[in-house]
Amino acid sequence: MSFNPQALGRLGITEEQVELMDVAENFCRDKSDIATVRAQLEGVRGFRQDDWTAIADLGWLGIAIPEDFGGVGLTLAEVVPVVEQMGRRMMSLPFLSTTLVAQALLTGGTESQKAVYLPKIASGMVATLALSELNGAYDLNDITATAEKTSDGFKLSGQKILVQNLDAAELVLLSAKLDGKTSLFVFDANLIAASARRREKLIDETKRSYEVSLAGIVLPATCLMDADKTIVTLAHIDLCGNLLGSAELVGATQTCLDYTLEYLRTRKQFGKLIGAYQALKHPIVDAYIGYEKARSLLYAAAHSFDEQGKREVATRMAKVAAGRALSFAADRSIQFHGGFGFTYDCDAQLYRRRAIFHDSQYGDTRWQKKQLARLLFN
Amino acid sequence: MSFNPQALGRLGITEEQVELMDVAENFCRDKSDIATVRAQLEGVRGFRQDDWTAIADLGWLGIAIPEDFGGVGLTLAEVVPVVEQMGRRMMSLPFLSTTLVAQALLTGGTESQKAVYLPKIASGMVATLALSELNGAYDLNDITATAEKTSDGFKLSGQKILVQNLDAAELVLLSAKLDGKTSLFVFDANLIAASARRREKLIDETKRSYEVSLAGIVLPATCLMDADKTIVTLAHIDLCGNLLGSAELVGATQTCLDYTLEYLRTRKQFGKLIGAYQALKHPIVDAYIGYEKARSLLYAAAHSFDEQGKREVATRMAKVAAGRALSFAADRSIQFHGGFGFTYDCDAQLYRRRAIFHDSQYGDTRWQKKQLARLLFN
Amino acid sequence: MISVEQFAKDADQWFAEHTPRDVGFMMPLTFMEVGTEQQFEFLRDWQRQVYEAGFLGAAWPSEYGGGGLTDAHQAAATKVMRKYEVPIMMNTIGLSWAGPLILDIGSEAHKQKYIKGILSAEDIWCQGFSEPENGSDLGNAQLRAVRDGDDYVLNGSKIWTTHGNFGKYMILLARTNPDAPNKYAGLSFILTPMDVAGVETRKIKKLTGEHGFTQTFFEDARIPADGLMGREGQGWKIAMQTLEYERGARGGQAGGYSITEPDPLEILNLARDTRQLNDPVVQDDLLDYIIDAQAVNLNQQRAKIGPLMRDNPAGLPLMDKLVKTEFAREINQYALTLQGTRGAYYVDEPNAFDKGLWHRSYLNAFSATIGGGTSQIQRNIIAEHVLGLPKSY
Amino acid sequence: MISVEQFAKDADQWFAEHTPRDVGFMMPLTFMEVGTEQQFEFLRDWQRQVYEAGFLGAAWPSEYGGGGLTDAHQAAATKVMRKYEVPIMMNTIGLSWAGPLILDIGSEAHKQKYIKGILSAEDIWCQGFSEPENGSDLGNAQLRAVRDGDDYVLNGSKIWTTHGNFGKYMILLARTNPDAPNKYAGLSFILTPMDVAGVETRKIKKLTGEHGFTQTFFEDARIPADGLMGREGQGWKIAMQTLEYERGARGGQAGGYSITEPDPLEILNLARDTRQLNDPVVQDDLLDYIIDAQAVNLNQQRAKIGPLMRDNPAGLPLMDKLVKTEFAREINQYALTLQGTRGAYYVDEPNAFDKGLWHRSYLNAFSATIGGGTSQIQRNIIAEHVLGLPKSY
Repeated sequence: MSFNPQALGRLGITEEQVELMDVAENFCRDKSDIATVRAQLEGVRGFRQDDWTAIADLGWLGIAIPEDFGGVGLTLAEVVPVVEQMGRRMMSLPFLSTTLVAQALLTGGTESQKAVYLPKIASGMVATLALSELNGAYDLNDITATAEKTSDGFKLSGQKILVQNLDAAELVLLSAKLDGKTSLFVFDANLIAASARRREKLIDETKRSYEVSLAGIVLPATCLMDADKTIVTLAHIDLCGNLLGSAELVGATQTCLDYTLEYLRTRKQFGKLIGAYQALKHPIVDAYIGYEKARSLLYAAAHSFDEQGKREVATRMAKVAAGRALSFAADRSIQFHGGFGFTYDCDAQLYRRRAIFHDSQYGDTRWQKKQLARLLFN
Repeated sequence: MSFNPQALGRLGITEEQVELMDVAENFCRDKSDIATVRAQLEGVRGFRQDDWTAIADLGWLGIAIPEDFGGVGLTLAEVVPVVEQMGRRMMSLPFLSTTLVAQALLTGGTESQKAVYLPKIASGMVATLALSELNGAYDLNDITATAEKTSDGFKLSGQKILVQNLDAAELVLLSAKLDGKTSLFVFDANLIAASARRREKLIDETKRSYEVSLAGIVLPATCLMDADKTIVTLAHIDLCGNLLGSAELVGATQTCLDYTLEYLRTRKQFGKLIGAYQALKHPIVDAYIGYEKARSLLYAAAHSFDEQGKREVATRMAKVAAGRALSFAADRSIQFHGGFGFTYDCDAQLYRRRAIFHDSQYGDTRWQKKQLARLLFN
Repeated sequence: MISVEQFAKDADQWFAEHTPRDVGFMMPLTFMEVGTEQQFEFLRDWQRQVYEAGFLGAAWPSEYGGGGLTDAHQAAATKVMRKYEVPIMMNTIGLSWAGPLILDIGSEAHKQKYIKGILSAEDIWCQGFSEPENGSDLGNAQLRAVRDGDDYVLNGSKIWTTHGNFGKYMILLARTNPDAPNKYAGLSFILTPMDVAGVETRKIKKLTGEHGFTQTFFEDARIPADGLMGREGQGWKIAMQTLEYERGARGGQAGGYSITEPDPLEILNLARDTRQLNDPVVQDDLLDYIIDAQAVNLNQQRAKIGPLMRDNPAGLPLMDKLVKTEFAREINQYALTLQGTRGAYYVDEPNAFDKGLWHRSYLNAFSATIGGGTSQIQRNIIAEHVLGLPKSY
Repeated sequence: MISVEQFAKDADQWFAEHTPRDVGFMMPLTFMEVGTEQQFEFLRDWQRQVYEAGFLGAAWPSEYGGGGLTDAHQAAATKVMRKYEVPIMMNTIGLSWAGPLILDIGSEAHKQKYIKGILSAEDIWCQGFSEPENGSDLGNAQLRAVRDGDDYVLNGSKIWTTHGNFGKYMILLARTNPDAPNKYAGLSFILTPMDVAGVETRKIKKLTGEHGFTQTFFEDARIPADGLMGREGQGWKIAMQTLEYERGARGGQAGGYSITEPDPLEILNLARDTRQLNDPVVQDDLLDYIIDAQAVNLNQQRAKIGPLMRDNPAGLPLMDKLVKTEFAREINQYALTLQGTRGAYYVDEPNAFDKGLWHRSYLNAFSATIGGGTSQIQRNIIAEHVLGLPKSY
């Protein structure tokens, strides 16, 4: 086997990326200091509507939507630096799910669905995905919810879990088996009655999700997405989810490290700055190295994302590295904060919870490596 | 699944073990200081005949041989502390192979083979095993050498590798396919002509081994061991090899740690004893913990070795822990000795090479864990 | 006196009948994790029932409220409790620390006043040893107790006070003599009422999101001086003595048990439930934990076998805390990776595996890798006291 | 002047014809690993052939023995050499360190005397920077050089002298002024003949069992003072300059290449050859190496992209050595676990996989995790210079 690392993704940056990085860095820092983040933890919604309106105004919801549909006409490579900065400030907006629905529509929506929904998303409509089920599977095809064709639409049954920000969402993208084949539907969130929703308790308290009971929901016939494109659309959602998830993880790792380093530089124990102890210093160096590696892999995945044949490998590698980087950095951050680290007031737990949450989103390290093994060794 | 650690091996010690431990500790320390070990590295034989005679006189070769066959009538549990002390002093005698052949004969030899060979072994005959082949397989059944029945015996063909101490051995135990079934033969080492032997170059320079070409060798009919017991005999060789290999590893780990600690306690860098740096100190603590765990697992394996149903699990666990313990301790020992660690004069390399060698003997960590998975998860 | 066998039989029957099942909320696994009023009320009531049935304090003298039987009786009852995995005893600081100490060295008045309330859980006890700025070395305690007539006047603060918010009494380590020849000699051990002016507790929210400890503030708090145990200056010695009761290194506890030790190898059930147990990569990972768990178990057996402990007699005892607590952190962390998308859930979420126990146990595991000397400090201790390496400075 | 294209074509043709294959003994992968006389004689002869064919020193001035062409010509020839994976150039210290320096700042006499012998490999050069007791900080060099008339008299010792046993000349860092205001200002850089009385070399046997460095002892060794480069006291600056030539950070090398960098991902071939590539556990392990190799590769690309380097500009450059050298140690170590019973073999054993290369590479990998500042010191550097953590003391 000859193995060419160049084939696995390359690195580069566009002017637009740099520009968005700068804008996003400033915006997220200003809008989402840690006190603001903590103030949302107990709230029902988990985010501030003003912030959402502001990012819609900045055009961020349309970055990767073509101009024909009211977007900016760039690519996901330009979305990545924005999400990285949101992750860095733990800014909890329904940005990922909304972006993923837009991407799914672009890949597998009917012309009319695209025409109707994409401009709305670009201008601020919150959208979400109802894909996961109680089997806990990462494989988006591994579902049992069903849609039954009726005279005027589709009657749903089954259950979905982990539908994020459903309370804020106006649009829902759902997967269900239609005649035994996985199919995708996109519809008005109001079709899910309040009684069919149950708020779930998540490890990452900056996030919100709902369990949805599908029994009794009837969708209009126009909700069905392009049946020929289901497989490719689900694959696209999966990879977009992993790419943007990696960006959020990398951003959070940066802050987790900064937060920990600040403590190691200023806290004294036995009369000495604790950052001088190699038992703390060297693991933090390793955490930092993990962060920089993840960052390089992330940017390569972003840069290669439009290159079929590279994107899947590059994206899954980025997710592996990013997931590990934050898990390790935050685990050590709790430990190295000592007694304070064991309290809720220490931010280390926020980052550790974030890392656990992302492992559950579109696959953790072991899952990604299994997919990579399939891609590279078979 | 309910999981009872008690079922995996228990710990205990016999008076005989304690006694042998004391005798062996003194004997090996006196006979095998590191200068003596190094003096053997370049020699053809790799050990001193006087030492061999001495351990035969001490009765060590017959510890686990029944009194009826001229042995002491104890068990392998009493052999373990002896091998541990040999490993500790890197004493390179053909003790393991000789003991394994005795064990194989006890399990699968004919009555006449036992009566002829066991007393000789107990009184000092060197024996060795010709089991491995060029496929590198740990599975002792995975062989291609063949024995063909002739009118007055068996005609061999094929090749064996890693036949240890063949130059010193008087007796050889060999595996070959007879009518497609793995069979075992035991015979006079003189039947292998000098021209059929090639000394091999090993990573562990305290050890000696030979490649043997079997073509042209004809064995007398009496060499065939009990055909009904081949499977159980090979399994016994495998586990005995792993048990005694673990003992050698654990002993070597102790000395490797002592050697490294001595350096960390006395060497100064930047005006400070290097053992005060946590970057060196903490990994050595981890190495030490690995050693103590391996030691506990080793003694449990020894203690459980006669209990069918426990011995395989306990032995394979011990090998995993022992292999890892020495590999890690010796790898760090090289590193922590700095420039001196990179020289041949530093003993760290002796221990690192020893660990690599033992991985090749009856299975390394990954192999043992695969067998454990088969035993525990299926 | 009833025979131990009969007592065990009675206990078996009683617990078989009375052990509560499916209480509808998460039961704390350790006495340190009692966080909600609901948990508190339930456990307090449960302890009282067990006491009244005669299976708690069975070996304590009957004149103070105990059962007047022997340690063997209590041990038999406690064994039954473990068998039925009954809820933990709420008032552990009283049952295992304060009570044994009072029975051991307390005055007659102390015994009359405190013992029955400890057993019935009417009087909850809390523990005031650690202080905010004084690291893990209890000898540094700075909370000041000044004798004033029949009172002590207390000023200072304690942290990680187990049951601080529930406690009626505290076992307190305080500095009575700041000018003592060494830091240990200036400490005293005082039984302290919590319901006096100048004592305030503030709950600490743990990283799990739950409460379980408090910080306790003393501002000119005036308490009766007859709470002094032993003499002034003996505080360190007495504190060490209470730790020995608690660790079971010294007899006298009331019995029951205060920590449910979940079998870490329950992770195998989780792997099966999450359909991961057939994955060779998972098997390979799990085997590391199984081997490690077995090594820990065997280390403990070996520590009792003299001839196998000659080379480094202090090694196994000193590594025990480090090895066990890091193992717990790691195995609970690994358990999260077996749960697929449902790993996103947390405690109290019905869709979570095992009620979110693994997530909570992982986060809680840091209390042990940090508290009582961090894992980093444990490594220093082993390096210096077992391996003879120089101090890190 | 011949065009670069034509020169490259000529080179391609020549190396296609002349590159030696299957020499019957293990070829050193780096110039530091030349251990046996057999290797030495072979590589010396090979370098001479390449030089005589015009593909080495092509850009060096023709009046001293060079080709008189441009750097572009040499670069084209060197590229061809890599393409054909030709044996390394023996006289690397001369070609990449001493030669460029002499051409840069040497006297006319130096150039006449040394350059041709460097190119033809007739005069092998060795390097005398490190000293036994002075750690990895070259600034601590204590070897004493005392001016006496037209000579320097040398006393002291150097260690890790690459090619010390083959060397006719040494580039030497020596202390000419022990009373200089700082340790760096007392150093001088001297071209030193090795065949004088009072110089002795002792081969160092590496942990691999091979030779490759020497320790060199100077006892009242008297050498001509005209070997001084620059002025006394400039030794540190000049030593740093030679390091820049060697790292390619500054032009002027004679060309060729001195280190064959084996692709670490050749481990995939090994895994296939050893029938392990279908094992999910092995796949899982190998993916860690693949991802890590890719990260290292991408880090290098990113280090050149300004906007992606704003936060910690020194981070990627300073971690490069640590990350690469530890990666090499680990992947070579892992490779041993793929070889089954044949993992018992070592270099020169016909039954060994890949001629025992992995075993040797693993052991040799320590030269890089130890030399040039250990991995432990690298972590200190990153912590202090990138992350702003306090010094360890």
